[in-house]
Amino acid sequence: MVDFLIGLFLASLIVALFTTRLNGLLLWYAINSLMLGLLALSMGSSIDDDAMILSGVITILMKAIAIPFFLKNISQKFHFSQQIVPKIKVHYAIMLVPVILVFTFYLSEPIVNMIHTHANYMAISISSLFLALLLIMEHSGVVPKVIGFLALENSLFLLGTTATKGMPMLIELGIFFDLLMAIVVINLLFDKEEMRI
Amino acid sequence: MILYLLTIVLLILIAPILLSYIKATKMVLFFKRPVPLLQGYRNFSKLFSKETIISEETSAITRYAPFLVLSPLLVTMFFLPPIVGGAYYVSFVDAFTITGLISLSTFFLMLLGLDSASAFGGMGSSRESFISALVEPAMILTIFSVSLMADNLGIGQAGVNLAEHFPKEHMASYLFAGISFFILLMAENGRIPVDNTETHLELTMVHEAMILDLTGVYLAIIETASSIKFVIFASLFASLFMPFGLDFIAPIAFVIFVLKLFFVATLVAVFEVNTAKLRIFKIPNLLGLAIVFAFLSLITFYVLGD
Amino acid sequence: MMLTLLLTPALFMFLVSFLRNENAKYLLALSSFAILFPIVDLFTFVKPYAILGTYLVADKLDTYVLLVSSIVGIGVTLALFDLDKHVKVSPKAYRKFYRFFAIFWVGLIFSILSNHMGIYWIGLELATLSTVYMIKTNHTPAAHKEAWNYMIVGAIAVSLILFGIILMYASAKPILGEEAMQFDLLLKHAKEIPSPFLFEIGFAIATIGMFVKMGFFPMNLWLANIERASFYPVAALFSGILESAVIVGFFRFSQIAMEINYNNLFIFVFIYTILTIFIVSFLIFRAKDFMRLFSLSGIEHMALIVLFWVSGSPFAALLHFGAHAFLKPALFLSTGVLESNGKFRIPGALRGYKGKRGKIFLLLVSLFLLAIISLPPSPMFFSELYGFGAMINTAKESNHMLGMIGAVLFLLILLSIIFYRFVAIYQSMKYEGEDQDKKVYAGELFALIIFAISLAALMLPDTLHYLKTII
Amino acid sequence: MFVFDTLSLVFVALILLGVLPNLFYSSGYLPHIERKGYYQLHYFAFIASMLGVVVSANALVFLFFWELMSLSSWQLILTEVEDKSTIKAARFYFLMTHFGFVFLMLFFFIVGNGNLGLDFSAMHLIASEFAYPGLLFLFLLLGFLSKAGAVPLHVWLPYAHPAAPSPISALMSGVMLKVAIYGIFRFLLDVLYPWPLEWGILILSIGALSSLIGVLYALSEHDIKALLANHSIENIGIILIGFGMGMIFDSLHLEVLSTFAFIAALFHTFNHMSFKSLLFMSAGAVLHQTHTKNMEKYGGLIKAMPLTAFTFLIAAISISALPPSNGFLSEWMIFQSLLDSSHLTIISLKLAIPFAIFSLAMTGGLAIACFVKAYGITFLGLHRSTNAKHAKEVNFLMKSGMILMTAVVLSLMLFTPFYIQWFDKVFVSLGRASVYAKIFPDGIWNMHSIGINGGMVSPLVLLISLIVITALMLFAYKLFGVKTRLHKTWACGYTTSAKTQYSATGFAGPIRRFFDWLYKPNEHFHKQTIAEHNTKFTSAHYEVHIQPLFERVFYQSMVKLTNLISYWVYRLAHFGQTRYAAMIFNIMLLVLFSYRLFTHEFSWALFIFELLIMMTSTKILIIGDKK
Repeated sequence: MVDFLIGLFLASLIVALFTTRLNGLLLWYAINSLMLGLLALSMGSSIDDDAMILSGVITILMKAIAIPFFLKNISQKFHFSQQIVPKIKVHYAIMLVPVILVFTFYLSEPIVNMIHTHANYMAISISSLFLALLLIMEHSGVVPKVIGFLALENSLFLLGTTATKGMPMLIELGIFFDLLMAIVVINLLFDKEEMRI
Repeated sequence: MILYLLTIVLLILIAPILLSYIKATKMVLFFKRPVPLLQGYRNFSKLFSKETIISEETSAITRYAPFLVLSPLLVTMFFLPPIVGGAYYVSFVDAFTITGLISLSTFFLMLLGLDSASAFGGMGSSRESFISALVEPAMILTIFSVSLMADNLGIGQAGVNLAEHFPKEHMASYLFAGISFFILLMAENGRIPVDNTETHLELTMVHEAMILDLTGVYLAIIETASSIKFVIFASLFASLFMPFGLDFIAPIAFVIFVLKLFFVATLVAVFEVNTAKLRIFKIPNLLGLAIVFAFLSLITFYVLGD
Repeated sequence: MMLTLLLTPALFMFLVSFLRNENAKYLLALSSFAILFPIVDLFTFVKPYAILGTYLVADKLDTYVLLVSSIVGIGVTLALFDLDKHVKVSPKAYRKFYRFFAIFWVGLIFSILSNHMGIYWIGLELATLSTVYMIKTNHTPAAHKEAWNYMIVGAIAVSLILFGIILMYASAKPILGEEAMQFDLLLKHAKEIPSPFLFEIGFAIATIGMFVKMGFFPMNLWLANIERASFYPVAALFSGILESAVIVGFFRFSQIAMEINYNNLFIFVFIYTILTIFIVSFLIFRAKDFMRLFSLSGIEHMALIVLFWVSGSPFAALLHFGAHAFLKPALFLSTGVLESNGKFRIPGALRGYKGKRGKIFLLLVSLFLLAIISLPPSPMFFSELYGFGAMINTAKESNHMLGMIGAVLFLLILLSIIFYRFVAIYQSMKYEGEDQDKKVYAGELFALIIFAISLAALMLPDTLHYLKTII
Repeated sequence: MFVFDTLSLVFVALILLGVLPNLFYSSGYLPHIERKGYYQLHYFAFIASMLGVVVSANALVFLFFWELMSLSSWQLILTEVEDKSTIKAARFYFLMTHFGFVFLMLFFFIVGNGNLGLDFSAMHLIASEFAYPGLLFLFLLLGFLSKAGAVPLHVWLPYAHPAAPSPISALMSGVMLKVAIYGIFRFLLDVLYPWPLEWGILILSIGALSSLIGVLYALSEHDIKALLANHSIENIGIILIGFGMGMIFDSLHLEVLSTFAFIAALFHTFNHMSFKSLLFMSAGAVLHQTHTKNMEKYGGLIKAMPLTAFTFLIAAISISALPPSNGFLSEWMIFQSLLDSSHLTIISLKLAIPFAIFSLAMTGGLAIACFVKAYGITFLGLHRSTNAKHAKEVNFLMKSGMILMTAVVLSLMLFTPFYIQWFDKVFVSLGRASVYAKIFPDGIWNMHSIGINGGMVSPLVLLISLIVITALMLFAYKLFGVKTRLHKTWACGYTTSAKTQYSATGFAGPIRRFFDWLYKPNEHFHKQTIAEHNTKFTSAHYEVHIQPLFERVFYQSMVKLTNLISYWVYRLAHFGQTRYAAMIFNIMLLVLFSYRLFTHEFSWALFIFELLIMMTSTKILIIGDKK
């Protein structure tokens, strides 16, 4: 079940990379967050960790529902163009994604010998980190970049849940608080004018 | 001690005669009627009786420099090697000091040239500085080589040592040093390939250009200085490179020494007659030769010696 | 109790910033001064002093950093008084600035005092996000653009730090459990970590995040552009305070990493910083703008601090840190005056100061300029001597002695390029160009004087002794 | 913290001897300076820092004072900024001194194991254990010689010294350079002892080269202060020749000869301090009156400034190493130690040292030429500009400074035995045998060389005999009462004027032409010809400018290289300005890859693979497609 959810997580991220519509991107991000939340829920219930269940619930509520809606509102409010064309050509991207996956597994290979269980999860998290970075760099618009950043945050959570079986409760809450803060700041930055970087 | 002082006086007295002798020899060789040997004295007395004209543009330098040109040379006279065996000689002065004193004299001579604000004086000084700068290294290297052969750097002691112990085992080295020293003698005394004291043509003048503005006593002093300079070089050459005849009793030894001086003078005259004055920018070639010979002398001493 | 004391001024500032009163301005500044007192108080306690369980622990290192930061904060607020005389600032922007300044302080206090990787990160993120909006108080398109730039890149950098933290946590969790996030415990049990490679990967990722945030290679111009686009005090805040929060993290992480594998850590940091200084020195060689010049030189100094720290001379690193933290904001603040006749005018920037204020300003800025190229008696002179000394000592003990000495020589030559450029700029400021009248205001001057006094205090034997005992 | 052994005290004395007359001179010069407070502050800081350097006992204090010395002298150069050239000179000076500082710092770090508080005496052990002593020596050389101004690190001198106010030029050239010499003495004798033979040879060659190059460039200068600055290079070269010989003898275990050579070097250090300070002071007085450094604008100043002219003459005789001056004595000693090379057993070295003798002798000859030029053009003849015409003697304080310095020069000449005895103590304190008794075996009259067939000189006898003979002649001249008449200079029927005199450029002409291959002069020759005749012209203008070879080859190419790299870096940095995320991506990739590769397991194949991936990703993500 855990492996399945992680697979879906990665898949949704990769699909997001190739999306050319803003709403599509938001959707895939929502699915991505949902998978993360479900993962946390299932892992939390299997090892009976209340903190992880709580964080899974918050993830689903905040990342899978609230933030996509918020961003959608903003994009409608400021009339962002729906068309988002990746700067990196598709054939390069097709090459890059597998290369990143191979590389991260190569990177985490020595760890497998040291800790027995989670090496692969870690590799996946690192590769999703790279993919999120790829997402940021292939778009020039502000909203896709923000989504890329949020995807980055998701990959962090993936690492936190899978590799360490959940961080201390206080820290997780703190991270959520910071995320909230980030959203506020982003909202402030949008202020009036539509900007492109 | 008396012999020592006597030698100095005699050498000073002989100095003007030597220069006149060179001139006379050259004239004989050119099939001209030679000047009398005492011409030098005649010139001196004539200049001495004339009034001295000093240029308005000059400064204190002109008033003192002639004396300062002469006095280092006179001092040098006291430091020459003995010409009679057993006579007193100054042991506490080495060859460097002598080159230094000669340079000091030249230094004031060059300042003198610049003092009168005339173009000729400047030209002369400029050329003289060029020549003496190139003479310096050759001179010191030659001295070094000779001092090695004589086992002493003190010039008086070196003369004695060479007379007592002729450096047979270093003949090549000795010869090279001699050649080098002879070239230096020609260059330092303004003889023909380097300078020509007999013409007043601006293309060739060096020494004469510097003193062009001097008259009367000042000129006489400078002329004396140049004749003394010649005697210094000639007697150094005689003592260092013809170190024999010191063993005889004083009068004979002295006569032999004077003959040696006249021999050097003849050599110079013959050399002068057979060469042409070099262009100023060709002079380094000649002095370069002197430097090379000095080096060669040192190298052969080190390589062939011992 | 202590925590409340520490946070009260910031919270007060936050609340006051909503007042629309004219005099609120003074209240705000006052509250920012008030921050200093609890910190001084904290300074006198016996270390380590637990402020909040094992989460926030004040030890010598962090109180020192916090003290330096608070002095810088005071200087910055002083300079803020007269900012509107140089540039256009609305009262609303002032208030907003203070609002975020308060949040910034809270974040900063948490991150600097934390003994816990997670808390450290939360504080850092808070501080980062709050500065984003400070950039935007300058209402220009450039500032807006750079605010976004900062938002995205800063967020990425901070995320990388968290990523690294999680990896480190994961590596130590098998032996320490949930407490694997505490710095002191990690340091104590560093040798027992079952998978050092995992820790090192985590450290590398976190370090990249920190280095990116400090503007190291390849992000050199990123920070410079941001500081150019924002107001002078904000730039001063960036270089003087925010960077110190980042570097405290680096200090702590690298302490643990040194225990695990010193060699790897050293080579990694060494190469990274040399690369940074290489780029920075040649960028400085071409810099024609004060802000960019100072911010690039700030990057250079941060790189040096990092380098000194890992070369085993924490004293040099901390001294350099202190000097940098005082000097750089001072220069950023004085740039406001230097540029009062227009930007990009280096020749003659130090001319045309009349009156007593002008004279003092001139003297101080000249001294500061000469101090950042580490001429004696600047503290940087001594810190560089000690730092490079430690580096050479490390080199002598390593297997690649000649290579390392060569690298240090290369580094010093790069610093000489910077030196040359600063000398050239100083001379050009002072002796070229025309005399154009420039006004100096009391606020800025006081700020500069505070910085100058602090610098002098840094050189006191007692301070030096204190710095030596920190580690 | 501080050390007061004989070596330090000797240099303290040197500094004080150089500084005390300078204090008078400087206060006389003060009204001329606008920023008085600034000047005074840095002036005293400069003096204090020099004193601090020579008495400091550990690296931290040494470096502190050293850098303070650079800082204050740099600020002093900037006291009177009149044109851009001063700014440039100051900048260049500061860069060069910083350059030297870098190497000194490295040196101290290595010999102190990074502990800067270590005493110099404790460094010896660490230095002897260091695996690459050659490296230490190199650092030391670069550090001190860049300050001392030895070839090829001499380029800053002819720029910096002229730019500074005259008292400062005198201090910088006379005293500051000697502080660097102190460093060489101190650290070679104390820390890096003993040396291999090659080090001595290296120093000797640097010295020989510096002396020749210095004097050659001095000859081609017509800026009087730059001329003197170039002579400093020459004299530093001479000092280094002596020092190098000392090192050579020492490494061949000829200890007595080595001490003699070291004393010679030290003595020349003192002499150079005295006469170079005096020269700069006199030149400063001339400059003060004529407001120009260009020698072509001087002339005839001896009439208006007799005292200045006299002091300059004394110094010129001394620097030209003419007997019986102190300059002659020290150069004599150095010559003697060169001649002592005949004691060496290594034949190749024996054959090589004559080249040093040659260059030293050549230097002497050229120095005479140069000072005839400097003195003759400046003080003799007719004034060449209106400023020179209206020149007056300088004020009392400046005059007293010059007189005091003359006294120092004369004291070095008259009390040579005393000084040598003192210098001897320096080496006795370093554990060597005293050689004073060998230099002056029979009282103070005769000075002996130490070699087996070495020479001898008696300075006092020379001096007295010269004075007596000259006085006698003058007396005789007065006695005869020769009639004198004043008249115009005879110029072959033309009138003599300032324009018909020889110029400085013309004076050095023959030598310049001879060394054309070195100078590669930049000649400007304009003439207004009449009717296309080459030989007939109404006016002509001739100027020669010479850019030193080293500057051309070394420094300008360095500047070019730096510019090139900086341009490249600048472009690169601006290029990727907006692709921050991509850059982070790449740096992550690079770091993680390298970590994996280098710390875990290394293989070349993977390395190349990594390189390829990095290149591709940089190309795709950062550089992108060409447009």
